[in-house]
Amino acid sequence: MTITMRAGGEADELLRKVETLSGQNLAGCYQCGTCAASCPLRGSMDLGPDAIIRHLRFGLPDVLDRQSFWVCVGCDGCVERCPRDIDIARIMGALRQISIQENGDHLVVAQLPAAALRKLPPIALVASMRRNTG
Amino acid sequence: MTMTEQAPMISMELMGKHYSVPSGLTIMAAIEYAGYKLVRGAGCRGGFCGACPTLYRRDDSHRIFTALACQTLVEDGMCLVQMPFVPLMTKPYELQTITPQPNTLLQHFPEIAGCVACNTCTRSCPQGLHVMDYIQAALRGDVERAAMLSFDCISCGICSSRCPADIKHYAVGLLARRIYGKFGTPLAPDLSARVAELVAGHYQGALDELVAMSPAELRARYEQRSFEAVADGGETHSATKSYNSPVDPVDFQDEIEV
Amino acid sequence: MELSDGYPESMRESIALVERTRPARLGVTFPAMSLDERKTLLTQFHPDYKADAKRPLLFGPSKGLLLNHELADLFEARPLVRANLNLSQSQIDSDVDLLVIGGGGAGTVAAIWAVKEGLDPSRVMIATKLRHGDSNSTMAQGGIQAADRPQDSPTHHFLDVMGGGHFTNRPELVRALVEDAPQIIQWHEHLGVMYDKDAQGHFVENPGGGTSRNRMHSARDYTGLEIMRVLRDESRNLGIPVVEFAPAIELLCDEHGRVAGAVLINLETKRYHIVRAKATIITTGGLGRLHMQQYPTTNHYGATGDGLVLAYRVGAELVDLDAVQYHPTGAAFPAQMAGLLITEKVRGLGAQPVNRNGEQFVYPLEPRDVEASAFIRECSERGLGVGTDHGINGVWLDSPMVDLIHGPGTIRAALPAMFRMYTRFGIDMTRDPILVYPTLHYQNGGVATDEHGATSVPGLYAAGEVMGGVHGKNRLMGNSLLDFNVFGRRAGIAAAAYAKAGHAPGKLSLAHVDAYEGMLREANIETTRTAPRILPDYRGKEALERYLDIPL
Amino acid sequence: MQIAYYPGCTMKASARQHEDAALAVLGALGVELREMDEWNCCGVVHSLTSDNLIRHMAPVRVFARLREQGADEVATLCDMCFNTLGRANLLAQRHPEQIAAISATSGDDLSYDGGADVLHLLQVLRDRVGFAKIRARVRRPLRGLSVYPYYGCKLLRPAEVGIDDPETPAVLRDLMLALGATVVEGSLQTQCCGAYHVVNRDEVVTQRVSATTEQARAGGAEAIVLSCPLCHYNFDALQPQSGAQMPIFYYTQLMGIAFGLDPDQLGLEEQQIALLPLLERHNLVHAPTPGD
Repeated sequence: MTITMRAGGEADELLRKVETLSGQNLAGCYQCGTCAASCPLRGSMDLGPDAIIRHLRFGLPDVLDRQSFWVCVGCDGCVERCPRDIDIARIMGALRQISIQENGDHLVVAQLPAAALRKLPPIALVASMRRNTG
Repeated sequence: MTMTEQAPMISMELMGKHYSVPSGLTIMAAIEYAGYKLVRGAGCRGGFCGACPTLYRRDDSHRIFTALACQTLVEDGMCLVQMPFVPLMTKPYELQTITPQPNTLLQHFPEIAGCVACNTCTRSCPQGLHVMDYIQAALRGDVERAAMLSFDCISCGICSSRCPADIKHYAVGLLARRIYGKFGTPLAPDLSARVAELVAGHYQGALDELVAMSPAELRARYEQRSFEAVADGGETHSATKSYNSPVDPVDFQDEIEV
Repeated sequence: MELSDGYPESMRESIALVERTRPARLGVTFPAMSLDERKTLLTQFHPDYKADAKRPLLFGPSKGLLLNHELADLFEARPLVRANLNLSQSQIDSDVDLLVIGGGGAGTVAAIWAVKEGLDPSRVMIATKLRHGDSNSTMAQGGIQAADRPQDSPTHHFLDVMGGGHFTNRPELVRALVEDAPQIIQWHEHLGVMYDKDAQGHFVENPGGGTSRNRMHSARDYTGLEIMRVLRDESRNLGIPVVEFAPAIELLCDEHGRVAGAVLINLETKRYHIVRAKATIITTGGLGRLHMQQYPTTNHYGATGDGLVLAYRVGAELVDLDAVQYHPTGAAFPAQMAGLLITEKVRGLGAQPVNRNGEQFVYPLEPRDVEASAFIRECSERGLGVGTDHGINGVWLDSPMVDLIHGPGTIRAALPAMFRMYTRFGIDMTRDPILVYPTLHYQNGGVATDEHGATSVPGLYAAGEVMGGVHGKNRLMGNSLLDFNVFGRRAGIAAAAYAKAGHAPGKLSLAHVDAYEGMLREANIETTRTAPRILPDYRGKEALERYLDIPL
Repeated sequence: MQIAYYPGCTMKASARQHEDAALAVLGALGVELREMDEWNCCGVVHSLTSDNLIRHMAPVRVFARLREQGADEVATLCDMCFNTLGRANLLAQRHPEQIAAISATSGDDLSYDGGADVLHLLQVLRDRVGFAKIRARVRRPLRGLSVYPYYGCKLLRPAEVGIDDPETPAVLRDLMLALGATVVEGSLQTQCCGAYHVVNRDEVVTQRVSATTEQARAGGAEAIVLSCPLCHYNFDALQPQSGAQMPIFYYTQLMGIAFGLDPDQLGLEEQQIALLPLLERHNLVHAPTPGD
């Protein structure tokens, strides 16, 4: 017996987009939670990485309104440990990109305080712009 | 000019309309030949002011080409438009209050962190400058290199209009040069000495005397002048010693081959 | 036309002669002329002395001044606005302390110093015809003079300036010029202008035509561009408002005859804009685009002498406008470059002018009018010029000598703008000489002022190329960048003081426009010409033949 | 030994002390890093989505320039650069068609086959120089100094790019042992520091920094030693917000101390949290005498 749990319409569209952009098959996830347990930034996320996958697969609403994929910096801790070899960082990357395409930049560079800019390592700013702006 | 009257006619497409113009004209002269009275799009007419940035296509390439209308010959089949200007807004700064740090340029222009190294700016620069390299130098705080590489910039803004990261290259280069000019080179020692002399009124008497002289007296003085180059037996100040020479001269080879 | 490395075969033959004589010419310079020889040459060959090229000004405070016909036309022309323009309080668009007309070097310097002198930047306005900085200032390549080395002094500089101007200069203006020069360079250093320096900070200083000391400070051959873009940046950072594409078409006076602002015109909407100002500075630059005696010009597109006619209409005096400077080295080939400036720095670095046979015929660094006259003589009377197929003759400037004297790479490093420009047209000036002929370059004279830029009319100041007197009948290289800085600063300071002294304008008036029309009538000048000219017209005659002026 | 060197932007900005110390230490070991003539920022992070090719242009251009300049391997000090370049290498090896597309779009020749080796300086030290040689060069062993090696992410993950075992790395530990230091280890050594969130979400970073320094302190460490300039900035600049003041060393600085190099070459004063008091306590640098 096969049970297909897929949402139709917009949510299905989002899932397909995420899968295309990330190159990952979300159906492969068996929800063991290793990613969430490994994530050093889980405490700052509003939904664990496993739950993000679940919400996407079930077509639950408002995934793009979550903060989790902005919090993920792609440290690859979960990726190393995923027993299903899913590159969760790429899923988060895909969500960031979709959000930026739909809603614009997540970081307004012109509003960063001058005092911080005076000291920051260039790599911090470059990385932040690459992850948060289109 | 007689040459243009004899020159074979070619076809150019200006803002969507075809015009037949003599070959051998600059793009600017061709636009005027076609009947346009330029208000925007012309300035010094000699390649120094950046008022005439032009975008064009050719049928042998998929790319957009860029040029200064006053410095580029019109070509048969060229499809072109002039850009009035590229909007620029920068936050005001006071150079006097800046203390140069590695992040000074990044602080004033954080958007340079968005450079993806696509090099579109460099390819679009009508001066042939290595624009991307000077933005990269700015990103890592190398003010001297940013200043040297951007020195020949005429602020036409083409780079900025083409940049996917919306960088204001010419403004970055300008600040780099001002910081380098003010802080990166030693103050001229003779100059401050001379200014001090002037402030102390050292030359008042001699100048009073000269101002009061009749033309005949002045002529006599003038004829008696000694000449430095002769007196010193040649050049003492050679341009090759210049501190401010381009570290990486523009690669003109491409332009020569075209 | 078959070209070999940029030149046709006919010119290649002459280039071969230049190459042949080059080794023997290295280190051997043609002797300089005496003052008497200069005078003879000038009267015979300089365009200013051409018999039928001029006519006297028939009216006004400088009546009798001999002007080239093209310039005389500008004064013998009707104003663009009528005296009955509504100037009531409600019609005033901008009310400022200081209006600066012209956004080139002089205007920008004046505005900056007016603010430094205490004017509120928002109460200053720069109105300019094209974009802020589009000006001859930006195009100046070679350098800026200042006597700042121990072996030099302001007195040497003074003598050089006076001699260059044939002792017709106003000495008190020359004194201001040479005395302020070192401080101007120091101010630039403070602003971050990137002058060429050696590792210890000494400026690289070269000789220029007519200078007895090496005092030419430069920034590669983009000296004017470098200074202008720094000044523009400084003025923007100070928050000084600039209105672009808005030239002044008439000055305004008040009922006391003081200048009190101007009528500007938005070049795109053609809507006029009335500015009331306590003080007004004219910094409109020069007049090359009037193409005196049909000469090509080095000048920028807006150099149509507007400020001269505006100032004359309110009664300001003019001086030395009978003399116009033809720069000896305008490009003569290729046709697309005709008239463009070849900086004097090329000669300063050792390139010799030579004729068709590769022979020297003049000291390379005579004052500009003398040098230009010698070129004209070589091409006309002596018939030793090099012909081109677009009808212009020229003499060679043996540019490859620069690298031979100073080492390979000098041209690229010290003259990148020149090198770039020739490269664009297929000529390598490090290998081949370049062809030059005099080109209309500078106004020399202009509106008469005192050493603080004040004209004879209260409330009106002038600075930069539009102002006259400092250069007499001939300006030396490197004194125009200096001039606009020195007198821009002085005029800015003086005008700010005037504005602060509470000269609030009374009722605005254009009565002087009526008076001017009256003078035209009295002089029996009937014309449909209008002035200021604003922009020259280069539209093709084929297009103009079918031009219909229809309402849209 | 001579190796082409790609510094990356931050070595010229906030991490100059790391570069200074590295060059000094390598000089002592007879290794010369030759900085590339012209280079651009690598892009710092690997682009994670399939359709965003322009973001790969920066690292690919670095490789194209490296090849133009006649080199086949390149060393870097920065963990971010190392990781980004390494992952771009994998992309070039596995997806030559994407490199071809990048090259065609750029209008420049950016053809690159993924064949250049990217070396982290720690690899050079471990695999080329050898820790035995480093131990032999020590003049002033870091005896009694207890350090907590912090790896972060980019040195280790993904495993195909990393220089050590992603779960139980040893390179910093072994290096510190070679210098004579005492090593304290803990579970947070390989966890992310919060990275670029320092730009606009610094509470995330502060939380990570505070947890890690606390673990180090609890284990008896007096200092943290690390490699990545972004980690360094985060630990050094944001630690005080959590009330801690544990000194943060680049491993190159500790090598320089142990080699007995002039402390002035090691940029010891360029941190927010002072390093000298700890070194003085262990007699590893000469304490300035009063009136000096």
